[in-house]
Amino acid sequence: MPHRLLRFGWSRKHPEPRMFTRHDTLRPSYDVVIIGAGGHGLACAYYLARDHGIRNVAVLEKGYIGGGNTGRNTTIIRSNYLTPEGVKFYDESVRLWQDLGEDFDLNLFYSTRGHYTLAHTDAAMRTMRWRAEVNKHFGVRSEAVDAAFVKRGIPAIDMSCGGHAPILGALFHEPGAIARHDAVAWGYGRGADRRGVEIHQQTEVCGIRLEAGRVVGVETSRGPIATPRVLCAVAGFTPRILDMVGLRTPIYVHPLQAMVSEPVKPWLDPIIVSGSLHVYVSQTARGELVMGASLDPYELHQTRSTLDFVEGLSSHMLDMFPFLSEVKVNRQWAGLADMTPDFAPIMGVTPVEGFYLDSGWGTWGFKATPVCGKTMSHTVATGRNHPLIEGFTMDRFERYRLTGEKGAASVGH
Amino acid sequence: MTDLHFTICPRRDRFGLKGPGAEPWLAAHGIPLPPAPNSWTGATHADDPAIWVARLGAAEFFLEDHAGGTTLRGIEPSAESHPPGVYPVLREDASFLLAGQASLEVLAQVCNVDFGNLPLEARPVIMTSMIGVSVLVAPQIAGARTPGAEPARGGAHAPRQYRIWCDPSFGPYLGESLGTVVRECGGQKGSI
Amino acid sequence: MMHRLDAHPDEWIDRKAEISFQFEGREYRGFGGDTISSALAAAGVPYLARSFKYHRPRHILSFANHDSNTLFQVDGVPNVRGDVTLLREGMRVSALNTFGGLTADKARILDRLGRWLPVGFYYKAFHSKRWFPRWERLFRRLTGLGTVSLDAERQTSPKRYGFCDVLVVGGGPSGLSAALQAAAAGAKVTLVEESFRLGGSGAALPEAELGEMRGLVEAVNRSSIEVCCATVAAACYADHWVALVDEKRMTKMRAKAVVLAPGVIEQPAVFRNNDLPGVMLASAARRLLLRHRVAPGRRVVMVAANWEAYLACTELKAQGVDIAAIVDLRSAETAGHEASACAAAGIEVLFGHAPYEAVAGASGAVAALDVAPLQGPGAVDVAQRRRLACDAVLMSVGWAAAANLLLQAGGSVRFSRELQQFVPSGLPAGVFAAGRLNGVYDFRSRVADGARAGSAAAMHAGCRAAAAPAGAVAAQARRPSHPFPIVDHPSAKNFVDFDEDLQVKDLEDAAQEGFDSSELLKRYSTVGMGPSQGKHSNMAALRILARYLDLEPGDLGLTTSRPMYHPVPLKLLAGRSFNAERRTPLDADHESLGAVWMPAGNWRRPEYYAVPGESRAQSIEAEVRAVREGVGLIDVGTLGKIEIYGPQAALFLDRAYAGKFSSLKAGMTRYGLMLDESGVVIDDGVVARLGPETFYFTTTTGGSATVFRELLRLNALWGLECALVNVTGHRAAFNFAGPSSREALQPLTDVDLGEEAFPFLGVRCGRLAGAPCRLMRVGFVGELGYEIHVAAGDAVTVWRALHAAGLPRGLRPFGVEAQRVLRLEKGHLIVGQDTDGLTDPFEANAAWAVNMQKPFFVGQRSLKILQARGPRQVLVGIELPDSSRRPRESHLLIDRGAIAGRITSVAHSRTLDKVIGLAMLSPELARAGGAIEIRGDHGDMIAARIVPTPFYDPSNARQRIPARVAAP
Amino acid sequence: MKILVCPLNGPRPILEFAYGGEVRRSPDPDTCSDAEWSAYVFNRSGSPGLKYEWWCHIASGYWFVALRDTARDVVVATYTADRVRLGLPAPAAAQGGAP
Repeated sequence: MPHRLLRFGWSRKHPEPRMFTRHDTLRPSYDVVIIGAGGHGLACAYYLARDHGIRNVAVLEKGYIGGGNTGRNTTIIRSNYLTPEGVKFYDESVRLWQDLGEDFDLNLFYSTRGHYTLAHTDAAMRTMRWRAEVNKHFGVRSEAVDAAFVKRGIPAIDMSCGGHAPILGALFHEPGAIARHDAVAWGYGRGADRRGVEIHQQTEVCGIRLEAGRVVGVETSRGPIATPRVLCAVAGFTPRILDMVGLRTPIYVHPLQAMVSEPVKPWLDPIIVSGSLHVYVSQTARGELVMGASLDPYELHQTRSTLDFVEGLSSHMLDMFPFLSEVKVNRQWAGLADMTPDFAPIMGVTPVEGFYLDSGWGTWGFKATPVCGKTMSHTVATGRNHPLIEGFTMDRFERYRLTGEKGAASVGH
Repeated sequence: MTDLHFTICPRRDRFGLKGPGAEPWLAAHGIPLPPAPNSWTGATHADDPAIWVARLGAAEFFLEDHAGGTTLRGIEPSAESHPPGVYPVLREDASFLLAGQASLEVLAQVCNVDFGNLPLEARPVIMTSMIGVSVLVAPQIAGARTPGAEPARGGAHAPRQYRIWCDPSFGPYLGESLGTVVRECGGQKGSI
Repeated sequence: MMHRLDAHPDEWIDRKAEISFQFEGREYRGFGGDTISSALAAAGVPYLARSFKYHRPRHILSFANHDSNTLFQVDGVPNVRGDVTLLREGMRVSALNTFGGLTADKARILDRLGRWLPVGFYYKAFHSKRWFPRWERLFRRLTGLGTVSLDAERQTSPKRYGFCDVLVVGGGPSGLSAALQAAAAGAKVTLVEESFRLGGSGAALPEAELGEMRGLVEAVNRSSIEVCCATVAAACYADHWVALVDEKRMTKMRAKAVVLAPGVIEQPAVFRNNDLPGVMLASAARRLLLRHRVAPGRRVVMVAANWEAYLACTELKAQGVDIAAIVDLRSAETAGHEASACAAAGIEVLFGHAPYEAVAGASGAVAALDVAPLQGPGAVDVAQRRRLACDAVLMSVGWAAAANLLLQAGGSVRFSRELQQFVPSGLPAGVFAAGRLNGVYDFRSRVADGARAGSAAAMHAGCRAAAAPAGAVAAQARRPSHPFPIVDHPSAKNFVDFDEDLQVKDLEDAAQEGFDSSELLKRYSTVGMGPSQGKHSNMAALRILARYLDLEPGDLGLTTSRPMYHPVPLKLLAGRSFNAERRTPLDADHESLGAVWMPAGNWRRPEYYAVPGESRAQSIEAEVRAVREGVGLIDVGTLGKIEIYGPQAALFLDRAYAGKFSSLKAGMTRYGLMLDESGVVIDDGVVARLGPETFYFTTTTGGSATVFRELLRLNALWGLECALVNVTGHRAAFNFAGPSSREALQPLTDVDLGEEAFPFLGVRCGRLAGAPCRLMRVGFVGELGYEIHVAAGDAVTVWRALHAAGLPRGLRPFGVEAQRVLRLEKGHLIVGQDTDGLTDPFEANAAWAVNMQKPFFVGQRSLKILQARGPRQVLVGIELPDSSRRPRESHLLIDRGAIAGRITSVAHSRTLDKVIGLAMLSPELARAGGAIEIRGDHGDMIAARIVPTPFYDPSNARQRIPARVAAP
Repeated sequence: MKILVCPLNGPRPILEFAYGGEVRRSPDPDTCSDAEWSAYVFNRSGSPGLKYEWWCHIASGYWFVALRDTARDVVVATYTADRVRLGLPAPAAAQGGAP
C-alpha cells in the first residue's frame, strides 16, 4: 500500500482538490488562445506556462476535456516511423512520455509492451526492414525479425492467420507502449491549470477575428475574446476552423473506428499490428482487448458506428487468435481523423499571422501528444517553427516536397 | 430432403457486346433484345434451347448459348476483327445454378440483396457482390417457358432457380464456398 | 434463503428433465429450462460470485442480464451470462476472478482496504518509473474477469441477411400489439424478444391483464409474424440495419421500419450493503418465481416506490412467501390507495421510510434491513432507525428507459420530471417507440401505444392496408420511478455500479475532483464502463451528480449510447470469415509441377518450382539459367488485362498514360507508364495496338482492379468515344522466353515468327495449339521471348503444349523469384518495389517513357513543376566488388554517416557472377562509377559501386530492346 | 449499413460501392500558375457540407455522381457522370431532389 494513499483512509472528507478550476467568465483578452482541450492543446498550454512563462492562456473546448480523439484512440505509442523527420520527432515524444507520469504526479499507466508490425508478404517485409534500418540509424530500437522470432514473442498467435495470410516476419519495436489516454489530458490539464492557464469547457469557437491578415481575436459561444495568437488543435474539426481564417489545406476527414472486448485475464503483453489484416490490438491493464482497424472508406464528419467494421475486424482477430471465438465485444466507437496526402502532420506557422496549426494527425496523434506540446509551445512562443517540425509545414505541398510516411506504402505489383 | 440443388455449370458458348453498334448488330442477327437495363430475355430456364440474352446496364449485352449449343459460335465477333461500333467482350465466366425452395436461405447467407422480394415478371439481372466477389445473378422460374407462367413477385411458391456468373479466377473460391453453404443447408450438388 | 417452490402450470422449467452440473467443483441439480443463475438460486447456494473491486459476495440482482453479478466461467468459456444461459448436462461452472475459489477468495481482504482505495486511486500512486512495472503486473492479475483458454478451437457460424417490412424489438404488451397491428396491415413483420418466451419482462400485472397478454401471445403465434425469442437486437445502424443475435448466429436485418418496444430496466435502490446476497430487484424476484419457481426467501422486505411493488407483494404472499414489511419511500398521501390492498391483507407498510443499511447474517447473505424515516434526498433520520429481520430484500423503486437502440438509431430523449425517466423527444424517419419506453406503463395503454406504433410503422413501410395511426397515448399518470432512491451512509458501501463496485461517495469524490459532467464522471470513475454498460447504474450516477451540482438529471444528459446492447462473441460477428481468393487456370498444373506459393494481392503465384534434391536457391538459379540458355515458361496471368475500343481509344490512352500511343502502329507494342495527378508513378504495363481503334494493354497484378476502375472514371469524365473491357480473369497469359523460344514455339502456331514478319515489340494474332492467341514480342526478362495471351478456357491446353514443346530444349517453368533476378539483370524496375508512394518518373529514371510534348496527360502539369524542382532521389544500378557480401533489399546507402538512399532490389546474378541491385540514391551521388557504402544487417559497411544499367546484355543484342532504365 | 441508391442498379448497401472522392474542377493546366495547380492537386474542401462525389458501383463498373451531406451522411441526389461535363446545379439548388 503506497503511503500516498494512506491519507484517504484517515481523512473524513475526500482530500483532493479540483483538477481543473471552473471559470465562470472569460477574460476580455488572453496572450494565447488554444482551440481544443484535447491532449495536444492542453500539452501546448502546459509547456507554454511551464517552459515559456506564458500563463495568460485560454484553452477553449466545445465539449469536455479529452472528449475528442484523445479519449477515442487505441493509445498506442511508438516511434518506428519511416522518414527521418518522423523518426526523430516521435523518438523525442517517446522520451518525453516515459517521464510524464512522474512530472504530473499522476499514473498514466504508461506501459512498455513491445510492438509488432506483422508482415504477411515479402513486399511488407521489405517495408519493415526499411523502417527498421531508418529507425536504427537514429538510435531507435527496431528490428526486422523473422517468423520464428514472432512465434517466440507471441506464442498464442496462429502463424498461418487462418491459412490465408501466413506471417513471414515483423518489425519489432521494443519501446512500443500503451497508456491510459484520458489521464494524459487530465495530467496536462491539471498541470496547466495549476500554472494559471484557464480551461473553458462547453465553450465553442464560432469565429476568428482577423485584421490586416493577422489574428486579433476569437468569437466564442460565450462572447468575444481579444488575442494576438491562436493555436488550432482540434483534430477532425480542423477544416472548420481553417474556414474561419480562409485557409485551404489537403486535410480531409474520415471516421476511424475501434472496439473493445469484455475484460479477460491477461494473456497478451505486446501490441500487435497487421497491415494486411487491418488489425491492431493490445490488452489494457483492466484486461480489455482494445482493437482497431483501417479508416472508414469515405469522408464523413460523424462518429457513428458501423456493423461491417466489427464484422471485418472480428474475423481478422480470429484469423490471428482463433481461441478468442467466445470472447465478447462490449462496445464500439469512432473518432474523426484529419488525414493528409503524405500521412504526415501539418504543423507550425501559417500564412495568417498569429494563427498556428497543429493538425493532420490522422490516426496517429496520441503518441505525439508530448512532443507536439513541446514544439508547438516553442513555435507559438517564438513565432518560429521548432526545428523538429520543419518537415511538417503547411507549404510543403505547394513546393511538392511531401514528407512521405506514405512513402512506405507499396503501390502494388 | 431439402429442395435445394447446386450445380457448377459446364462451359458454354457465351460472349458480351458493347458499343454503339451492339444493338443493331443483335437486331441484324435476329437476337431478341431485353427492353430494360438490367433485364434478360430469351431462354427462360436451364434446358431451354433458345439463346439467353441479358442487357447489363444501358448498352452492354451478355449472350449465352444453351449447353451444347453452337448458334453463337458462328457469329461471335473477335477483338481482332469486328464490325465498327461493335465491341466484343470476352466472357469466360464461371457459372453456377442454384435451384430449389431453399435457394433463398443460401442466398441470404452470401448476398445482401433481398432475392425473396424481386419483381420476377420484370426478368431482372442483378449485378451485385457475393461473399466478396462481383457476380451477375439471374433469377429464373424453373420449367416456366412462357413469361405469363411466372407468378408476380415470384411468390413464395414459384419453383426458383438462380443462374450466377462471376470472373473465372474467382470461380473455384465461389464454387467451393457456395457448395459448403448448400451442404450445410441440407442441399446437394446436382447436375444439369 | 432462496428455494424452489412446487410445480405451477405456467412455469418455464421441465421437472422431468433433471440436469446435473458442477459449480465450484460441487455437484448440483437443476431442471430443463433453468438458467445457470436460477438453478444455483434454487439450490440455495448462498452466493454466486465475487465483486470486481472489493471481492464482496454477490448473488442475483436483476436476473435479466443487466448486471455482472452472475458472470461465470463455463467449460473454459469466460464471462458466460448466467441469467440467460440455459443449463446443460455436465456443465462445469465456476466463479470469475477469485483467488482460491469463491468461498476462500484471498482477495476478499480488499473489502477491508476500501477506505484506502478511493475512486481513481490507481491514478494517484504506483507511477514511479522504477516500480510501475511491478504494480502493473499486480493490477493485471487482479483485474480481468474470465480466462481464455489459448488452445480453444476457432468457432465459425453462418451469418445471414434478413429483410422485413417492420421489425419489432420487444415481446411485451406494446411489442406484441405493434407486431399484430403491422401484420394486419399486410406488413412482413419480424418480432424479436430477448427472453426465451414472449409476454414481456415479467413486470407485475393483475390477473385479468395477464389473461389479455396470453391472448396477444397466442394471436402472434397464430399469425404470419416471424418470431425470434432468445434473440437480442444488439445494435441499430444506419438505414434500419439491425444486428439480431441469438446463441448460434447473427442475422443482419434490414427493415423498412423499426418499432422499438424494449421496455424499461428496473433500477436498484442505493443504500449501504444493497449488494448483499438476497437483495434483489422485485422484477428479478418475480421472474425467478413465475418462470423458475424460485422464491427469493421465506421472509421478504419490499422496498417500494411504485404500485408494482404492491402487486408483487400480493403475488409473493399468494405463493406463501411472508412479507415482513413494505418500506415505501413515498408518503401515505401519494401511495395510500395502492397500499390499501396489502394493508388489508395484514402486511405492514412503512410510508416515507427508506432502507438505511442491510445487515448480513452468518452466511454472508442479508439477515435484516435497517430502515428509517426519509428526510430529504439521500437523508434519513437515523435516530428513528428500525431493524426488520428478513432473508430477502426486494427493490421496486423505479426504472430507466432502455433507450440504447433508439439513441443509436439517431433518436433523442428528454428527461421527464413527472415520470423521472428519459422519454423519446425525437425519432428518426422509420423508427417508432412504443410502451414503457414512452413512459406508458398501464397495460391497456401499452397495448394501444403498440398498436399506434405498429400501424405507423406499417404505413412507413408502404403497406397500403395500414390504418391511419391513432394519436399518441398518454403517458403514465402515476409516477413509476422515485426521483432519488438513494440513501447516504457514513460508512458507504452503498453501491451504484455493481460491475465496478462504485459507491455514492466515489461519484461525489470524482465530481469534487472536477469530473462533473456525465462523460468525465464516467471516464474517471468508470461508472457504466463494466460488462453491463451502466444498465443498472447510469441513472443513479446521473441523479447523484445532479444533486452534487444542484441540477436536474435532464440538465446533464446521458453519455453516448454505443453498440453493443449486450456484448456479442467475436465468433458470431466474424461468421464464416470468407476470404475471396483468385486462381489462374493453371493453378492445378503449378501445384503438380511443385510450385511453392507466394501471395500476390488476392492471387497466389509460384515463387519457384521445388525440384527434389535442389535447394530453393538452386531451383531459382536453374530456372534463371533455363531462360538464359534454353527456354523458360512463366504464368503471368495475374497481370491486369484491358481492351479498349473506339475511334478515340488512342486519344484516351494518350491522356491516361505518360507515353504516346496515337503514334503507335497497329501490330506493335509500347511500354506504358501511369501517373497520378501529383506526377507519382502508380502503375505500368505494355500497350499493344491490335487495330486502328483497338488496343490491348496490361497493368500490374496489384493495380489491376483499381487501375481499371480509375480508367472507367476517366472515361466517364472525358466522355470520349471509346469503351473499356476488363478481361483480367477471362484471359490467361504466359511468358515463353529464352534463346530457344522461337524454334520451340513455331511448330505450335500459324503465326510467322520470322524476324521480319514478327519484329521485336510486335504483336500478332493467330492460333496456338488450336486456340486463338495473341503473341507479343516483349522481353521483361531480356531474352528473345513471347508473351502469350489466350482465353482462360484454352489456358491449360496451351500451357501444356508449350511445356511439352520446351522440354526437349531444357525448359523449366519459372516463378516470381527467377523473374525478379532476370528483370534485375536487365535493370527493369518493378513499380511499388523500386518506386515508392512519392516517386516520379524522373526519379525512377523512366523519363524516356514520358512524352511531355503531348497536349495533356494525367500528371503532366505536376511533372513540369517536378522537373523544375529536380529529383530528390534517383534510381541507379549498383554492383558489389565482393560477391560474398550480400546486402538486403531496404538496406540503407550511407554517405559520410548520413542516409543517402536505400537498396530497392538486390540479387546475386549467376549469369554475371556478381551481386547487382537497384537503389534510390541522392542525385548528387548518382554518378556512374561512384563508390557508395551500404549498411548491412549488423551495421557492418559493405562497399558498392554505382554502375550503368542494364547489367546484362547492355547492347540488347539478345532482343534489341531499349533499356527501360538508362544509365545515370 | 448505409443504403446508396445507384442510378443504374437501384438501392444497394454502400459496401457495393467505391468512393471516388469529391468532384473537383481542374484549372486550365496550360494557363494556371504552379501555385494554382498544386492547390488543385493537394488541397481539399475538408469541412462538412453538401458535396458532389464520385461513386462507383463495383459489380457493374458504373460511375455516377452523388450529392451528399458529409455531416449527416445523407445522399440528396444522384446524377449520371456526364453531368460533370455538362454542368451540375449549385448544391443548394439541387437539394430540392434529383433532377
